[in-house]
Amino acid sequence: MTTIQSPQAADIALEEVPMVRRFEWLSVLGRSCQSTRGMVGLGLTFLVLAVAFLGPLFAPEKPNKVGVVGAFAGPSSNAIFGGDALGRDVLSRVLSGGWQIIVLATLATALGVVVGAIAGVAAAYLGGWLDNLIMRVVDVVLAFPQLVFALLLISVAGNQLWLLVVAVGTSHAPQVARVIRAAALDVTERDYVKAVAITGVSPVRVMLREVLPNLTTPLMVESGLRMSFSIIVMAGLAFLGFGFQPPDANWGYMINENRIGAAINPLAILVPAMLLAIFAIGVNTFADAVTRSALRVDRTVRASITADAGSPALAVVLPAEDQAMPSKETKTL
Amino acid sequence: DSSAGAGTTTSTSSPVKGGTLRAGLTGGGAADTLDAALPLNNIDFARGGALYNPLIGMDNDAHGVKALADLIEPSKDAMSWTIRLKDGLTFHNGKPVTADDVLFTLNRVVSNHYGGSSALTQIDMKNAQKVDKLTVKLPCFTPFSILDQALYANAYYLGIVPTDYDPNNPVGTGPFKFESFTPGQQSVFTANRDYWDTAAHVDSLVISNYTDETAQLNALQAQQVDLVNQLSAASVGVARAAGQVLVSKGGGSTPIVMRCDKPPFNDVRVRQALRLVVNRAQLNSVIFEGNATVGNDVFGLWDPDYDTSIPQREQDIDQAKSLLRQAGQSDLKITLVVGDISYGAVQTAQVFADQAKLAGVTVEIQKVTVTDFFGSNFLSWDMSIDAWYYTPYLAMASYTTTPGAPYPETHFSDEKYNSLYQQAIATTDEGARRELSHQMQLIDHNQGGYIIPQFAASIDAAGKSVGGLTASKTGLSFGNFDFKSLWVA
Amino acid sequence: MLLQRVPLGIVTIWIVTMIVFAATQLLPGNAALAVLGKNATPERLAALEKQMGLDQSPVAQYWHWFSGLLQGDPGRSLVNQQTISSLTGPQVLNSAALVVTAGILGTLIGVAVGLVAAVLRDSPLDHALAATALAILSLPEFVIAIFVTVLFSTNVFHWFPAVSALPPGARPWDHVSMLVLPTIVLVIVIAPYVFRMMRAATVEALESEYGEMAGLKGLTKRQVLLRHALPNAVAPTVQAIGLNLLYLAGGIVVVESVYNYPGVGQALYQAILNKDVPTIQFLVTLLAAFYVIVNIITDVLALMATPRRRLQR
Amino acid sequence: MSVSVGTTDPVHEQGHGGAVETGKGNMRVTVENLTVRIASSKVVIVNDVSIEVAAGEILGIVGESGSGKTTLGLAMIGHTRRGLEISHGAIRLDGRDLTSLPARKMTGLYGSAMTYVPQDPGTALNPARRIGSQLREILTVHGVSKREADERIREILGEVGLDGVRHVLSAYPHQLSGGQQQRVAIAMAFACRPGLIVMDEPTTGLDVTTQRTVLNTVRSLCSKYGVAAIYVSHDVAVVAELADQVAVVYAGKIVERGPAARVFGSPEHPYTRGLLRAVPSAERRTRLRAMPGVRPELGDPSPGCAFAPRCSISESRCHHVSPVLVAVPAGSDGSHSARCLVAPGVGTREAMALDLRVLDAVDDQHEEADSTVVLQVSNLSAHYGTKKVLHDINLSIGKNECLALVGESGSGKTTLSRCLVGLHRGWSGEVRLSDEEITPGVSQRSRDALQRMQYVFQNPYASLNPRRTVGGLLLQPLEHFTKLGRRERNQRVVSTLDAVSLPRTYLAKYPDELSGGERQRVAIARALVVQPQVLVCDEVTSALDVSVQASVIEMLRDLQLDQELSILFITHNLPLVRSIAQHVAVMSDGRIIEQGGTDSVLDNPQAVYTQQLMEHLPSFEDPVRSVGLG
Ligand SMILES: Nc1ncnc2c1ncn2[C@@H]1O[C@H](COP(=O)(O)OP(=O)(O)OP(=O)(O)O)[C@@H](O)[C@H]1O
Ligand SMILES: Nc1ncnc2c1ncn2[C@@H]1O[C@H](COP(=O)(O)OP(=O)(O)OP(=O)(O)O)[C@@H](O)[C@H]1O
Ligand SMILES: [Mg+2]
Ligand SMILES: [Mg+2]
Repeated sequence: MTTIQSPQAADIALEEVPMVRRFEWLSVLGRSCQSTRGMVGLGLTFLVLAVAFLGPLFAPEKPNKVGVVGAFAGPSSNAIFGGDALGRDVLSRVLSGGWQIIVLATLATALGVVVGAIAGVAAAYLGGWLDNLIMRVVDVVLAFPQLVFALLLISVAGNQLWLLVVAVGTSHAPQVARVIRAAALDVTERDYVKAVAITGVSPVRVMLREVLPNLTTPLMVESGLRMSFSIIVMAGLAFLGFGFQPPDANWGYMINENRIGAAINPLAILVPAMLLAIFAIGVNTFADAVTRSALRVDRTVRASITADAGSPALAVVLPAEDQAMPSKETKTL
Repeated sequence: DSSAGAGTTTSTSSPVKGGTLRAGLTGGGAADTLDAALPLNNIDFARGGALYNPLIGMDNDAHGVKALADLIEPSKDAMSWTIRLKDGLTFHNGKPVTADDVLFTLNRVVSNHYGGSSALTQIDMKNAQKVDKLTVKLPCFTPFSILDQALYANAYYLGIVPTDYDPNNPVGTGPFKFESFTPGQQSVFTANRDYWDTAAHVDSLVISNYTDETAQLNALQAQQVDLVNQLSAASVGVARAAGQVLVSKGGGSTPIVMRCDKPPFNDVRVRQALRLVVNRAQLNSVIFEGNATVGNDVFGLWDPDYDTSIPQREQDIDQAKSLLRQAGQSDLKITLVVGDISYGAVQTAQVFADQAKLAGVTVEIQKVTVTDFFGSNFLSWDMSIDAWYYTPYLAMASYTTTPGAPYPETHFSDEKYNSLYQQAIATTDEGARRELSHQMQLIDHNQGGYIIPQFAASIDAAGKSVGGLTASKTGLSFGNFDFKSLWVA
Repeated sequence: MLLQRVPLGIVTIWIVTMIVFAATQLLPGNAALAVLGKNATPERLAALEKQMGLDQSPVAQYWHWFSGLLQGDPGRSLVNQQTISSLTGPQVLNSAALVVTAGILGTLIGVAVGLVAAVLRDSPLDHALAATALAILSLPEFVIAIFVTVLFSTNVFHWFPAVSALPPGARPWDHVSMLVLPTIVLVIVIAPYVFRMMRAATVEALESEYGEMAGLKGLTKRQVLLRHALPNAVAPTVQAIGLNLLYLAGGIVVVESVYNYPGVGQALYQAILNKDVPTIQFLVTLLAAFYVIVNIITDVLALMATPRRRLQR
Repeated sequence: MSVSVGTTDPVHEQGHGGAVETGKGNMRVTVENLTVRIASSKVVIVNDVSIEVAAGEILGIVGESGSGKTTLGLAMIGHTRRGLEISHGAIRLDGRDLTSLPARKMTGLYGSAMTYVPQDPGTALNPARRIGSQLREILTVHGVSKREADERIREILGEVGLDGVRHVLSAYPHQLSGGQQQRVAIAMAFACRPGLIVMDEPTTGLDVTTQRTVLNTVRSLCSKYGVAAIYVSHDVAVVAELADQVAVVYAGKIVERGPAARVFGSPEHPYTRGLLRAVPSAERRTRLRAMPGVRPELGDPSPGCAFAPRCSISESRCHHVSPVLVAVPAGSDGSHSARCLVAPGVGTREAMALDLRVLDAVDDQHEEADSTVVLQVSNLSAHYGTKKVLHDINLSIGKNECLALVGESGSGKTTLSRCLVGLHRGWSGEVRLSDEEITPGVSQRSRDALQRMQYVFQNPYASLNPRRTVGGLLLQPLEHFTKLGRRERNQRVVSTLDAVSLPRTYLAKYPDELSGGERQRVAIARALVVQPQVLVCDEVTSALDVSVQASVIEMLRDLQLDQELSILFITHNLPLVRSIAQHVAVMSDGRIIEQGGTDSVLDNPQAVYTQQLMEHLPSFEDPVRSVGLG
């Protein structure tokens, strides 16, 4: 765009002029994959996903078949990761035990992020008593440490997998709500939101169409972090004996059931633990990369964000219970 | 005297006097108690064993051996029992042990419906009498010739306490005296120098609660404890490297319990099929590294009347399938409820589920917390895994499978069985009783609601400096929690 | 600020007590039954229920409990009938010792490493630290604990006790060696948060125009860091520390359980397992109060460190 | 002055004594062939610049946004922003080469021998520290004792006119106004009596009166202490008034330089001329002339003169041959030189004259525009909380009319516009749009009323949703306000885009792919697409540089003429008012103090305040324009 073309020069048939870029997100993804960061993140994520979802097809043994090798047998040619407490083949359990925790963690993360984002945006944009109400609810839920919250919910409501998702997801929601509210407070103060609001567009539409799309960055970062936390909390619950059921081969549960053998066959915990960690690292790194390439802001902002590898953490770690309230005008629009 | 053990005995040097013995045991929690009548778990048993003595207990061969009682004898018609205390016994506070204390103890248990009352269901405590200073007479409602069995099988609920017993400052006759106690954490005891039997080698005993096996093993490796109990077979290697391992071929078990009054288990063919599905050797080797004793779906392994002539049931998938087909349950789906109530329970469930697959049976495991397991559904789960310490056969039947039993978890009911039982407990003729017992066992073996794949071995470990370890067939750790016989070099 | 936050905090705690109470009422199974376990008989059940007040209406039970709580009497444990205050008092102290030690160490380490990474930003060391932090953030606490134990206690080095079962009555500082491993684990878990925050805040300050200006005023790198970057990194870091303390409130459940450490986390876990309703109620209320207080303190501190928010124009 | 660098340091002795005694050519700073580039991509930002400034002299650097002024200014004190590097060239301060000095030595020089006044003091002052400690710091780190520092600070605060402000020293930056912050930054820069000072747009955002004070201060401090000053700005008027020497920068290169009077008096480079032509005149109503096109992207590899694609007099060789700086007029002493192949040569006078002939006064045809009142504001009073900021405002705008609202910063101009468009509800009074009365809140207004009055925000960078394409941005209000079919909607979008002179290919672009001027056009297009009667424009050009400003203003003028639009035009730029508005209202302290036809108010101001405003305007009369008119 070195020169402004004259209107005549661009006298193309109307239909040919695209007004919106429909698959813009694809190009964002594409761009983020071009960065080393994006490639590493995506690579790690896909590696783990491949193990989790294709693994069951390649498992040499049934994951629950007992006595394949001796209890906590070390690695051998027919069981390269050795055996677990019941002599089951660790490799087969690893290959079969990924998809469940990944699906559950993803669902819990999605639940937490969606509920949290809705609450956060509504609180920020609508302000007033609703903001107060939402933030008080958030405070109350936050007052239960995440693990304790999930533990209580599960022991009250029963030990079922969908409840595990609900419990973990719900415990994420208030944290997401706080972060998103802080970010949304900033966005709702932007002129482009006001520009639409003063035309009388309904608040719900403004929130959905103007505010939310501009929260992709914190949402991506949050989703990545929440994904790690989902896995950590689910594994923690498994450790305490809640959530997953034996004999499910499940990375989170495997770490727990094999820890007696940590000194004899450490692979039985190391392998699933590492896969979970790699997955979390991959997802976070990729979220980070997407964030960077999705930033449609002017150069200076982009430069300052790129310069600081840790910056998204700021938004995430900070509860940002900023007293900065939207000004009265926006609240009452 | 409890040194007549038959299990593995570890190499020992000569006893050393003094020092502190530190035991790190699992299975306890905030509900821990020192009350002689209220023990709930293994670790309560350990503490009870230190503080109290029963009238009659078990030796390391799992045979009855008189403790405080000098005489324990039924009348000819088995309608009453006479129990006489040893002379010169005293409580920790110096007070002599009398017949009043015995009556007080038994009355306390029965009137409060405490655990030990299951041994005394046939005893008419209201009419129990003191005969003399050391002797009591216990009349029975119906003939009951196996009170001695019932008492020693329930010995841990029946420690004799004084008439002014205060559970918060417990006084007993045991080899150790109470020093301090924090539920869920730790209890400390000192040796009772005036013990009526061989006094303890060590000066004090500390029993700590451990949350899990990993912590126990870590502590053993780091020499923070001298004794740990209830290890899994997989830990033997680690434990051996850190000290000595004591394997006790116990008579306790983690049976699979089927409700015989509810479908699909009300069909005896289903019960038989599921028993045939079990590969007992594999269970033994996977869970106990071959240390357990293969079971034959009948209780009472060490009972002199245990019928070893019943052919051992082996895995037979074809037969199981055909039985299921006959019962119209070719693709049976069942839920097995299990809690971490004892080593082997959850493991048995997993291995069983894997084996059942061979016969086309889908076993879904529902793992619940210990509290939930013993919660409101206890005794009415359709299929579950319970845990029992070694109990002689007839006593076990009186607890579980006969009319009026306190733990009718199988809901098994068979008239012939019941009448055999009535005859058995009415006769004091041991030969006749054996015969009746054998017939009952055969019914259990063929039709009962229990699958008893094995009698668990219990694996304990001790630090290198511990001496005096003796295995016990009861399956309880350290030679029946016989802390007084251990020493620390 | 304080005037507004404190009452809000109190209301939060109060609502938490109601929720906890309602939730624990819903705990499946009868609490009395849960206590008696295999030894339950109908007669014993009824007696115990009466003793526990379970035959009263829920509102009456709540009021009874809440008024007791206000008078400093949280009631008695269901499972062993001892007063909750005498049971949990030492546990609260033990956990506090652990949390405070780990909090301070984790913060110091996080801050120091964060500063180093910020100064050396984009260096290989910086990247390595960032990756390590992310890796740690993705691992469950007990996995870290397992490997810390294998390394420092049971298999490689035999330096510290593997189990931190403080004897009852003992104070944590009487057995410092027992605190070492749980503290190391908690420090490893929380330091990355502080590190990331500190690094981000410092980099932001260094790269800000006032950071650049400070250099152009003739301040050395170190002076810029200490005088200009640090004051601006305080507020976000305080928030991160606050969050960490809050995290610790939940994280101790797992770590205490791994190390058999007699603290609040263990107690709460046990109480949940045992359905010891009064103990659950008390401990959760306690944690909520901790949350509210930490929250208020960090907010006030962060506010004090941010003149723009503290002083309106 | 005792400074840590030591008394033997020549820089400081000279700085201290104020004696203008420099080594080479009496110059305090000499920059030779300076090139700054982006370290990673090697893209050049400042290209081969050579320049000198003598003690006591002020060099003005002008150029449009993004031309590299700030980068050049910073490089002259040997500093580059993160990610940039000086790849080439020498910078000599009093004969000492800064590029070869070790970092430690440089640190010693910063803040004492040379200082910098940042572009935006609001972000350059540490928000967490008090003004006093930040001011004192620059002295104490260079070894000045506390007592002496305090004395110096008191003195310098007086010189920048902050002595009257209470508690300045104990205030935090956010507690000061923009003007006060800027003066603090200047005080800081002069505190150490440096030899060289670089000021980056130190008066943007100040009202004319404050600006005047600051400029006077700078002027007197420079001559008093013999400081060599570099003054970076895109405000041609200010530079013309302040600077001795001027360098015009385009795409990282100096395209013309020389004494201010010469460069502005007889500009040679077509870029300089374009710039000057875009500056509105305070005296005469003129059309503004924007330069066509936009500046080349950084790192544009095309050969030849960088300005050639936008140049009206370019020849084919301009696209191939890179011009060098040559003295103008040819063969003169070289104090005035330009980088153009065409202009300084023979025949350019003609080209220039041709170019100038199109300048004319705006036809005043619609001075007597339709008298129908479209927007009528009566007795409007507004308040923020309990603070009343607008008092009984009465205004009316006729059909087709442009009413300018001027006034000092904080007088309530923005508040009035926010009240009108519904962004602020705290007001009373009567506002009629055509025949409909307007309520404070948006939700109670009729869709029709909302549609008829549209608002254009000040900041083009903030008012467009970055997640919507231009097409999406224009469709959004159409979908909301109209029930047009898809085809008609698209038609309307395209014709509006045509009206603001943006090519249709822009429909699929995102705002961040547009320049500031283009964004403001899109923002205006968004307002126009629903065919409003009244457009409220609050400082719509203040974020833009003169050339872009000119294009936006001319576009508004055309729209006003073609589309029967009434405009409320809020600004503090009086020359702009002259150019676009038929009527003007002057606001002070929340009251309208004067109102009337533009020429009558500006030529013959009645209110004292208006008179002051006119007086303090930088006196800049574009010589090119006078030539053309004369
Ligand atoms: N650190 C940097 N990294 C990359 N590019 C940069 C950097 N700093 C500046 N630039 C680019 O260099 C060019 C010149 O920037 P500079 O700030 O010097 O312009 P300017 O003339 O001061 O503009 P303005 O009038 O807007 O302040 C711009 O295109 C900018 O995008
Ligand atoms: N949100 C607000 N809350 C309280 N006071 C405000 C608010 N916005 C503006 N003010 C005050 O109202 C007065 C008028 O402000 P306004 O922004 O309308 O001035 P302006 O004429 O537009 O100034 P400028 O030329 O600087 O844009 C000022 O004193 C300002 O401090
Ligand atoms: Mg600039
Ligand atoms: Mg304004």
